[in-house]
Amino acid sequence: MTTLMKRMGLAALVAGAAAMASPASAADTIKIGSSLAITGPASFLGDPEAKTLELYVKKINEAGGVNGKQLELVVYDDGANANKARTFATRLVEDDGIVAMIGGSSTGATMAMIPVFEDAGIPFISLAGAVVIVDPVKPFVFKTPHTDKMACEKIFEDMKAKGIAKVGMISGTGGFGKSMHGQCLGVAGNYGIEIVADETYGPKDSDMTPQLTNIKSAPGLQAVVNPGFGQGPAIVTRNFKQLGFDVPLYQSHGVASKSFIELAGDAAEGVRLPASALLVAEKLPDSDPQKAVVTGYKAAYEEATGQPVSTFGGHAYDGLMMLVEAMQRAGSEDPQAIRDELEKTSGFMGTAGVVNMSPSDHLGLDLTAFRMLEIRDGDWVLAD
Amino acid sequence: MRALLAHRLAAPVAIALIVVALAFVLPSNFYLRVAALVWISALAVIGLNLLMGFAGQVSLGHAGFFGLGAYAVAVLPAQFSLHPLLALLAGALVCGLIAFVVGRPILRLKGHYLAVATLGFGILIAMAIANESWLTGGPDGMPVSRLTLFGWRVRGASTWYWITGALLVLGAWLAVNLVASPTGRALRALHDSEVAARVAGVDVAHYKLIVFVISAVYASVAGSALALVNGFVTPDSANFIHSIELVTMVVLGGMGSVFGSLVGAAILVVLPQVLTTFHDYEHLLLGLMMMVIMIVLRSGIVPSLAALIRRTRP
Amino acid sequence: MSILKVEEIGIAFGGVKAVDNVSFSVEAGTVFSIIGPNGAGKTTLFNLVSGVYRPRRGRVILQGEDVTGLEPNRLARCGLSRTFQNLQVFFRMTALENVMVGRHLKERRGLLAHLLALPSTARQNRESAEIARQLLERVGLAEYAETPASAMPYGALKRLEIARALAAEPQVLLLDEPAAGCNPVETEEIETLIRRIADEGMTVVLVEHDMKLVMRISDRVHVLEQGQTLTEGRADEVRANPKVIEAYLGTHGTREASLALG
Amino acid sequence: MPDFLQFCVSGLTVGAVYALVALGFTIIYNASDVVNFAQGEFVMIGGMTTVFITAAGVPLHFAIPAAILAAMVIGLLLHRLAIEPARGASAVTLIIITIGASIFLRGGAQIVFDKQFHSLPAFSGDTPVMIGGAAVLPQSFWVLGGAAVIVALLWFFFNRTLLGKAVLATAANRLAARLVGINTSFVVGFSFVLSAAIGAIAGILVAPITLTSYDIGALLALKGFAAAMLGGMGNPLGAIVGGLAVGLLEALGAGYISSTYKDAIAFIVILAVLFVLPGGFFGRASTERV
Repeated sequence: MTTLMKRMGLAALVAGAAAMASPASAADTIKIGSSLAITGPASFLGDPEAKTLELYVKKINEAGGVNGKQLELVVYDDGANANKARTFATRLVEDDGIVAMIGGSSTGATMAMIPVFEDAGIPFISLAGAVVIVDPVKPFVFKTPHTDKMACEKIFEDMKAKGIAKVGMISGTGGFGKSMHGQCLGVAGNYGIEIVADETYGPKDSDMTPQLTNIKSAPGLQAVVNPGFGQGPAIVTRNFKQLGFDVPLYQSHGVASKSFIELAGDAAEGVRLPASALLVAEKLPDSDPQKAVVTGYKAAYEEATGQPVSTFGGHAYDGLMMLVEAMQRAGSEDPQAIRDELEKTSGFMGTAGVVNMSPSDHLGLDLTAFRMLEIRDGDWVLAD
Repeated sequence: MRALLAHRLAAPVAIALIVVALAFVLPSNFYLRVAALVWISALAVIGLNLLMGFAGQVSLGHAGFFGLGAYAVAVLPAQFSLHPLLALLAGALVCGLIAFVVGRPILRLKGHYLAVATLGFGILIAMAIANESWLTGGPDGMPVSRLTLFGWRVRGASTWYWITGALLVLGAWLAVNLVASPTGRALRALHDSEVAARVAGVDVAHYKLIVFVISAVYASVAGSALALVNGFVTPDSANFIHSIELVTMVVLGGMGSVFGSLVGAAILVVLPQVLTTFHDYEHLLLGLMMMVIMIVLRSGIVPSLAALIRRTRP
Repeated sequence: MSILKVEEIGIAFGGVKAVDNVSFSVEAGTVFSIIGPNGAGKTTLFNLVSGVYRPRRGRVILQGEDVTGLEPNRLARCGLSRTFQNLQVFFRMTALENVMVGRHLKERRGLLAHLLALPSTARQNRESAEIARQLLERVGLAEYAETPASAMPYGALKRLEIARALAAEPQVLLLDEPAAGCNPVETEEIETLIRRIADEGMTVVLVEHDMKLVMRISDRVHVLEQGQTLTEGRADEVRANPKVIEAYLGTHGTREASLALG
Repeated sequence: MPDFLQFCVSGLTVGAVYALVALGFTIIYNASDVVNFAQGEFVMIGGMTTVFITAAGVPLHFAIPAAILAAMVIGLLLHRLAIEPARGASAVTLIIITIGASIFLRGGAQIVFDKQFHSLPAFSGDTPVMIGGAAVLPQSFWVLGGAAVIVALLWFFFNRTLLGKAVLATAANRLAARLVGINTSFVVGFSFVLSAAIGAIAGILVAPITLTSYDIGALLALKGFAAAMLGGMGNPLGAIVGGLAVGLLEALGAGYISSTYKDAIAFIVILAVLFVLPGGFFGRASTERV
């Protein structure tokens, strides 16, 4: 009864909003919303995410759509500003009448939008990193990227295997770096890692040699970790080489795009990082079950945009595909039904790894989804 | 008609009428939310306009006070289980005190030097908010507990529309009262000629400080309101870009015009929503419109249009 | 009894002594003029007396109290007010509001009452406006009451400054070239005004270039040259002093001075 | 000691860029009283245009002059289309126009170029030179040397050429300059072109070290403005000292006190300096003329 009324109300709302906004759209399309950091400090996340969504919605529609209906994508640019994101979330729910939401490039924007979708009962697949998005679990909120905590664990696991114990950290003070910094401090002890130097840099800083100079003089230093995204890690990597460190440098999954290697240049040689298989698509053995998905996405994205693939766009791909499969399984576009099916996602093969959702896990990835990569000769290779 | 427009209460009455009238026109919660954001920004802009437009003192750091107000209603209830309303008042008090303490040395500076000093001060606050994660949740922000009044949970776009609208009308009313009072005359006097104001007996440093404190309290209350509406705060509310936005709203709408504050806020809040249809060209158009408005209506929209009307219809 | 006394006052800007060791004393209820060629330091002396500049040496004594280096707003409390050679009008306010600002020290100031527009504030505003209106009438500007100062003619602004200064009900009024740039009719109006002010018992200290005006209304005249006192005396004494005629009045001035005497 | 040297090299390199931005602020401010917040956009245009022209296959030594020229044209357009039509408007109005211009230029750059970060190859390789234990990139010498050459050329221009003297005269007294026959509108336009060129050169020199993207301008404008005020607005020497001081403060602050609050340290020092010297290092204390 209540769902029926909700549905009717929603249908009325969709119809009303659609009539007001664009006369072309009708009830035979499925509206999917998105608010991404297409510009601003996190645009290197939002830009490929938006391009991926647009590309694949087009592909899906050309292939006949979902449940016999065409998808309609509504994308807004929140510039990673939480207040703007919140407004767009309201607009998507109230005016655009979407049935599901993908995006929120940054954790701050995602957290600000969550109440809107929880209140409206619309499934929300976030593309942001921090673990707080799905921990504790919220009924309508899901996310596709690996958490920063998993990245820390993967890095420390690799260090432990190499007998590294004394580690210096240099973290960005943006949301990503700050959050991962905290997670890494939290789990370091589990791997017998001691943080012997702890420095930070601002999101727009252009020189990190002072911080790295301090790290270099930390006694017994065996490795350096750099949680952060954007141009910061590229500059850290260059400064790292400039100062002539003789220990390994670990980056995070926040630099998992080809542009990092281009920006860091020679200095990127030997840098290790945890990332999804997407970056080494061609190098995967044919037996790898993920190979088909990642090579397919990579080829499609690079052909359509002319830009090298990044894992960030991959997260948007995973979110969209999971959503489409959930709608197909549900056989309807009812938000509640989509949510229920999303939660039942099992064995989904995405660019980030195999996803197995459950009522207590709205991420569904485990550590095996991460591969440890190393940069050699200007390209990613599997480290193990 | 002209006498009506010149009346002291013209601006708050007009604002009140707009708030009431729009409530019947706006078609959905989204529009109500955008309107509430306009009311909140306009409140902060009225405060800043008292400082900039009436007293002639620039502040490029007002988002700092806005952010402190926002974080007051986030942090105080979370850490000390203070009621959000008390937290709002505490935030306003703290902002007033901080403004009082830093205002004295800062306001001795003039013009661009004052601008850079307030800029630095605002950046210090923004940095503290972004970096002290143990208290503020860091760059990713923190949730704000829902406002409860006498057991009733305040929620829903239309409720917030009315609450923020009422706050704005109150703010506008207080502002026009102040402007028309002996204090307001002293402020406007020191804007035009500090030395003449001093000769007339105006303690210029004291009055600059008073208006700085008042404008800080306006910003703080507006920040608290935004945090309560959103149920979530991030350091964006305190950063430099937001300070610049507030100043731009003051100048676009018109320095020294209370009603202009609403117009300036409305333009910068609504325009990005309209421009979303232009996707990649959004920022290009925003910058272009700012330039064109300022070139054509160089005293700000409201004062320039008012002058135009006076000239054409004597 | 001397109401204003200046003792050995001096200031220098970048090594140049703008005012050096100047002393004078003004009797209550008189008109005291300071004259001298351009750049003699007249306005600087005014700025020192009115607290706009802080003197490097010397003292200013107002009604028996040492007020040297006090801020202008403190001096205003002590009963000193002034006008400016370069207009310092509040251009964004109406003529009436300009004069109301002059009432500042006489107004009740409670911030809360002002914010809430309590009846006391409304009463205060009415009272100040009433007095300001009378003052505007007195200086002949009643018609401009609601006009923004930016739209008023130059001569009117000069008188507006006087009205604003009078609003503070000072004991000592410093007028810095009140007739500069005014036409003969306006000058005469200002002269009448100054006379009436002095007749009411207010002390007027005047800096003025119009010799006719100075000679006609001054009780005493103090002559400055290059920052230093040249002489001081009654108007007729000063006019007759050959040093003054030579150093300041010059050939051109002699004719003016004699014309002024009639 | 090597640490200290390393911090100083870092601070001076970044500071040289702040100094050049501050110099651009100063030149325009002196000629027109306009505080041009689009100054940072010139730095961006210089770097990004060079990146995209070289990416199109043009050799660096052709790309650089072309990028500088592009910035100069945009500087001229900014003056002719946005500043000149608003002549006589209040200082605040003009500032908002330049802020609008910076948003416009940034919005244009994200369409003309892209939203990615880019780098230029270092002019003389990436192998650090060791000086007293500090590792210095050859590009740092380019930045510092480039800044020094610009300053020397500007000194020559202002003191030895007729046009330079006309600019100085306009800065000193616009009305008087107009009365002696100087076309002040041309001088103001010229100051925009000159500032644009300086900004663009800074953007090109530093791109191999700090990378560049469409939105680096706002931060540079902020730091450059603070540097100009620290030195004393309107004083070219002050701009350079202020810029280098802000750069050094950030680097030494990050090295010795707290990397998290290094920007805060720079601003605290600026505030402290202004409380003691309300006109910055070289600003004249203004006496009221009444």
